[in-house]
Amino acid sequence: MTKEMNLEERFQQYVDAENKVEPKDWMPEKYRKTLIRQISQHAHSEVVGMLPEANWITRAPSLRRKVALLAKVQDEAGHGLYLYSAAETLAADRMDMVEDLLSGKAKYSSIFNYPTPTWADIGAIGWLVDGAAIANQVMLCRTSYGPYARAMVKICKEESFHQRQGYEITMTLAQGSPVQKQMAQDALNRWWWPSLMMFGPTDDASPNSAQSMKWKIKRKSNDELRQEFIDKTVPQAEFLGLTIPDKDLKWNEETGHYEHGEIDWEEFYNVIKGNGKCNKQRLIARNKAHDDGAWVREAANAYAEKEAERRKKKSSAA
Amino acid sequence: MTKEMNLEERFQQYVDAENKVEPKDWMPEKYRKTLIRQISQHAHSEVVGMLPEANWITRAPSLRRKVALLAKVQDEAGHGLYLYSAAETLAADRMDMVEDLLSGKAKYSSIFNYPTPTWADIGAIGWLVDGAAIANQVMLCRTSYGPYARAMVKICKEESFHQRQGYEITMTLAQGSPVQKQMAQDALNRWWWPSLMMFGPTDDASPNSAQSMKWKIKRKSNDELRQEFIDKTVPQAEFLGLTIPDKDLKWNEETGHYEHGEIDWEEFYNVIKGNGKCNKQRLIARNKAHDDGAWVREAANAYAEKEAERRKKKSSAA
Amino acid sequence: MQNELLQYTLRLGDNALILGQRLAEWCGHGPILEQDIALSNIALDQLGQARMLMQYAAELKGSESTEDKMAFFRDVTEYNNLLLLELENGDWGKTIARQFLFDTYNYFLYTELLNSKDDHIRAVAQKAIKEITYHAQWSAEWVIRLGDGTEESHERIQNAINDLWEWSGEMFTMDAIDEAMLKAGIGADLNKIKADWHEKVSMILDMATLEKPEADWFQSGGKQGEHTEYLGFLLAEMQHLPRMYPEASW
Amino acid sequence: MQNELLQYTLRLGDNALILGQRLAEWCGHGPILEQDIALSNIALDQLGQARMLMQYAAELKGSESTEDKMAFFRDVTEYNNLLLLELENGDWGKTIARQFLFDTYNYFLYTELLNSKDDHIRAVAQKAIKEITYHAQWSAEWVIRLGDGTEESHERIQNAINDLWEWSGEMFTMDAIDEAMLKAGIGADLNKIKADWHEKVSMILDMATLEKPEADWFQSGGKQGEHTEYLGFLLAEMQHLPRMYPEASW
Repeated sequence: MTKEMNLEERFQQYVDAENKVEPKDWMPEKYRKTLIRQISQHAHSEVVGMLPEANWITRAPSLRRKVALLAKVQDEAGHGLYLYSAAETLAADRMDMVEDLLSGKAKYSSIFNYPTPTWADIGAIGWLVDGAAIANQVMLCRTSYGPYARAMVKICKEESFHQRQGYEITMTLAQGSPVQKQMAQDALNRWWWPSLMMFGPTDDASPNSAQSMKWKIKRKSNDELRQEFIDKTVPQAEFLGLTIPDKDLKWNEETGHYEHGEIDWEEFYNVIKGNGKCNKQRLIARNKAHDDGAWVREAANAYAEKEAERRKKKSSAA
Repeated sequence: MTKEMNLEERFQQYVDAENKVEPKDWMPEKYRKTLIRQISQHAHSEVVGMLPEANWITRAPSLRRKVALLAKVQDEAGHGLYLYSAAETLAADRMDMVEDLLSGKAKYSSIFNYPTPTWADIGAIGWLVDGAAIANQVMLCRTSYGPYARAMVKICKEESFHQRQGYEITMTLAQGSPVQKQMAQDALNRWWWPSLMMFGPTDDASPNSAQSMKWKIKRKSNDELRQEFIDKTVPQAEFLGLTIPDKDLKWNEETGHYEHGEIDWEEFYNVIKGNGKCNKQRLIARNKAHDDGAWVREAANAYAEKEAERRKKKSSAA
Repeated sequence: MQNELLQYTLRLGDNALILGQRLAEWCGHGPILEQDIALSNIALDQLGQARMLMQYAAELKGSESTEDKMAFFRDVTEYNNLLLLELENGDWGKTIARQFLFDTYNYFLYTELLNSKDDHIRAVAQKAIKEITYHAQWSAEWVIRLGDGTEESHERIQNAINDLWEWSGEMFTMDAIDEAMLKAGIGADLNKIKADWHEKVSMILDMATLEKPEADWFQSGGKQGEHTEYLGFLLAEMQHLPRMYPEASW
Repeated sequence: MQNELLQYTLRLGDNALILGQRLAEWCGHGPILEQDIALSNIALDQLGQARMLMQYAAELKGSESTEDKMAFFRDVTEYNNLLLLELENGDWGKTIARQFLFDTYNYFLYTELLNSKDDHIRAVAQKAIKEITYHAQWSAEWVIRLGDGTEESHERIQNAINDLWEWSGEMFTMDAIDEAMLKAGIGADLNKIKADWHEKVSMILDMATLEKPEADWFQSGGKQGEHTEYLGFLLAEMQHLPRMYPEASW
């Protein structure tokens, strides 16, 4: 029994006892690797996730909506920052993580590869996409790694506010003119299935989620979370007089759950492979921002060094 | 009496007799220089003059207007081509002329340094700016230099069609809703004085126009042409129920002309000096088109050479 | 049937209108004056065809619709143009690559429509086929000129063809409306056209020393009103004036 | 007097709205995530001030006007923002240069407005002065960081300051409305502000190792509704939805 195994066992008991793992604690290398992958992917999703909603800030239909949407997208940038910092506590380097995103090596949540062609999509994203994200992330607030859990507590609070905003936009449209209601229905038609796909493949097809469950990084299975989301969201749609685009959707009295149709997993894997309408467009935009900003970052570093120089001289002269 | 003077005298008699000077005829170097400056400046004006009107092609308020405006701006590009070719018959090189425009060395008609912030400006430009241009250019159809005269005959025909289109747009607005009529009046307020400036400084302040008159490059003085334009245009405005923005405008029964207020020559020289709202914007746009197109021009030349190579090989092999 | 004919007509009209609008953006900004003029010509032809088709669509729709009501008062989800045509112009290479992929398609499509059983569509085809033939020739020549020009132009046109390839498949997608129109002898058989198109495109790409890309997936949805994020901005600009003063005549 | 107060309020409101709209275009596209957030903060402050001022303008106008009727249903010639603020963002240097020139002005302007005899304007000033003070500090720091950063950043920020200089003069132009508002103790004395502004700008440019440009002419007309060609495209995008469905509530 190598010392390594012994440590791993003690680590497992530590985690089983619902203790928080902190940056300077010992952790299995695979635990650290899994967390860096998950946290950086989550950070990338927040940053790329800004783009489909930022698409409507300049065209928001009222000043109130423009301010609320800009504030929301700014929050997402903030979430990205929290998460990159959390990953850095695991000795991940932010520039490397950003390079991996820009080169296409690192993944981000493929929901953001769908376009937002109408204002109603902003309502649908808040209501459905943030809704699914919250369902996925609430458990992360109790994840075993301390910095990630603390970041998630802040993020979840803001996400639920965003989610209410999205639902409120959809409600305003659904209770507005026939054209507005049609716009809301059309957005629901386009965002319903992709939101269900956000919970990932069915349990039987999710290889590494078992290990994450063991390490209490993940607390519930994909299908469980998805079912919770459906049960919560269908009544919300009915309340607005909107129809869920699933002919197999049926309330099951005994199970106390909605039965739903089969997810088109071919589309799911196709978008993950890079074939969504906006995969290329998103990375082009992030690469352009990065490249156009290179001279700014270099200037900021150069200036900081000069300032440090000047301070050293001043203090040594004093 | 040098041979040179003798030739110049015979040239003057030739021109006085209303004969056309052709590319291969002898001509005084100053005559050639004056013509190259004037024709290239005219060509540059046509090309830069595309931009203020092209500004509205994508926002034209009906498909008919969009097609008409696009066709008009395309005509102006064609005028530019005619004129560059006419200048080339005087051994001017097109690339040099274009470089001079792009570097700011060569001038173009400063009326195009005014912005077109509203659709009514498109009416005003057709009606007033093309109107003033025609008044200036009609005589050029009888200018002594053959290629320039022939180019101008074609250009004047198209310009008068453009002018009618512009007036018709203004009429539609003037006879439309109160908002549309106000839009037309507002455009008239902004374009009236700059159009009068298109005729150039008053006669007493126009140094080189005397020589041009002698060489029958120019047939009437600036003030004569301006007065003709005012006498023709004021009734057109009144017919539309629009007010000319000149409190000193008064019909003089004896002279049979309209008296008009003093032109703000400070603004005239200020815009010529480069201080109009769009001077920089216009040159930036033309330079961008030129720079972005460099690789295209290089490719076209490279391909043409390869084709010539292939044809030579084929013919020598035959 | 009337509604399918209206949708089919709008698809043809929206292709011409949206492409005409994109090409018109080049006016005054072309790489060489001669090509500024040439591209404006193609834009004028497309807009001319768009007007005829929008007039017919307005007729089919009735309720005093007009060509301008069709063009200026439909929202993103009611537009039916191919996604390929609403994409941004990019550089001259991207614009030429799109022209080539679409013009070649349009040539085979309108050749079929010459025999359409619908008088209006046939008339439009008869009027437009000469223009469309010239467009296909012009863009093929430019693809060859850029492909076999300089190293830089070869790279740019190859990248452009590669980037646009995933957007070309939609041209050949037959949906219920296409099937109905084909059955009625009004519309064209896009599968037949697909074969002709691939043959012509391969030939030209060879002459241009360019590779023909492979794609395992093609984007679609434009014909059914499901668009990219680009169309909304194009319409906001194009429709602004009539939307501001809907009662005004221009 | 009521009309002059309405115009004066709209000038302040349009400055905040148009600048807020331009800054919001950066959201998701900034050079570094931290600055994406910082610039969004400044945009949010500007838009917040715009809402208060548009609400007051709507009150002054009466006839059930609202902040959104003000913002989404005025055309180019009815907008009164400084031309400096409707210009395109350009690169980060151009955006920072504009912020610096305007924030410094806005700081001195709103410091004066703290003593405005109009309750609403004074209230807006009291609410905004903290934000505006921070903006002026933030942009001055960035001008120094870029001026004294690398050779490239020095050149870019110098070019940006040079290009924008001719557009800065309008900030200090007093017309009949400014005079009336000054006389009434409601508006600010732009000549006094001009002196303070030049002093502060010279100081910061020195610290940034940058030259202060000379200009023999300054552009103007925005305050009087005579705009550049940029504002029309900005409004077409910003106003599209409400113009499409004017009766709808959002």
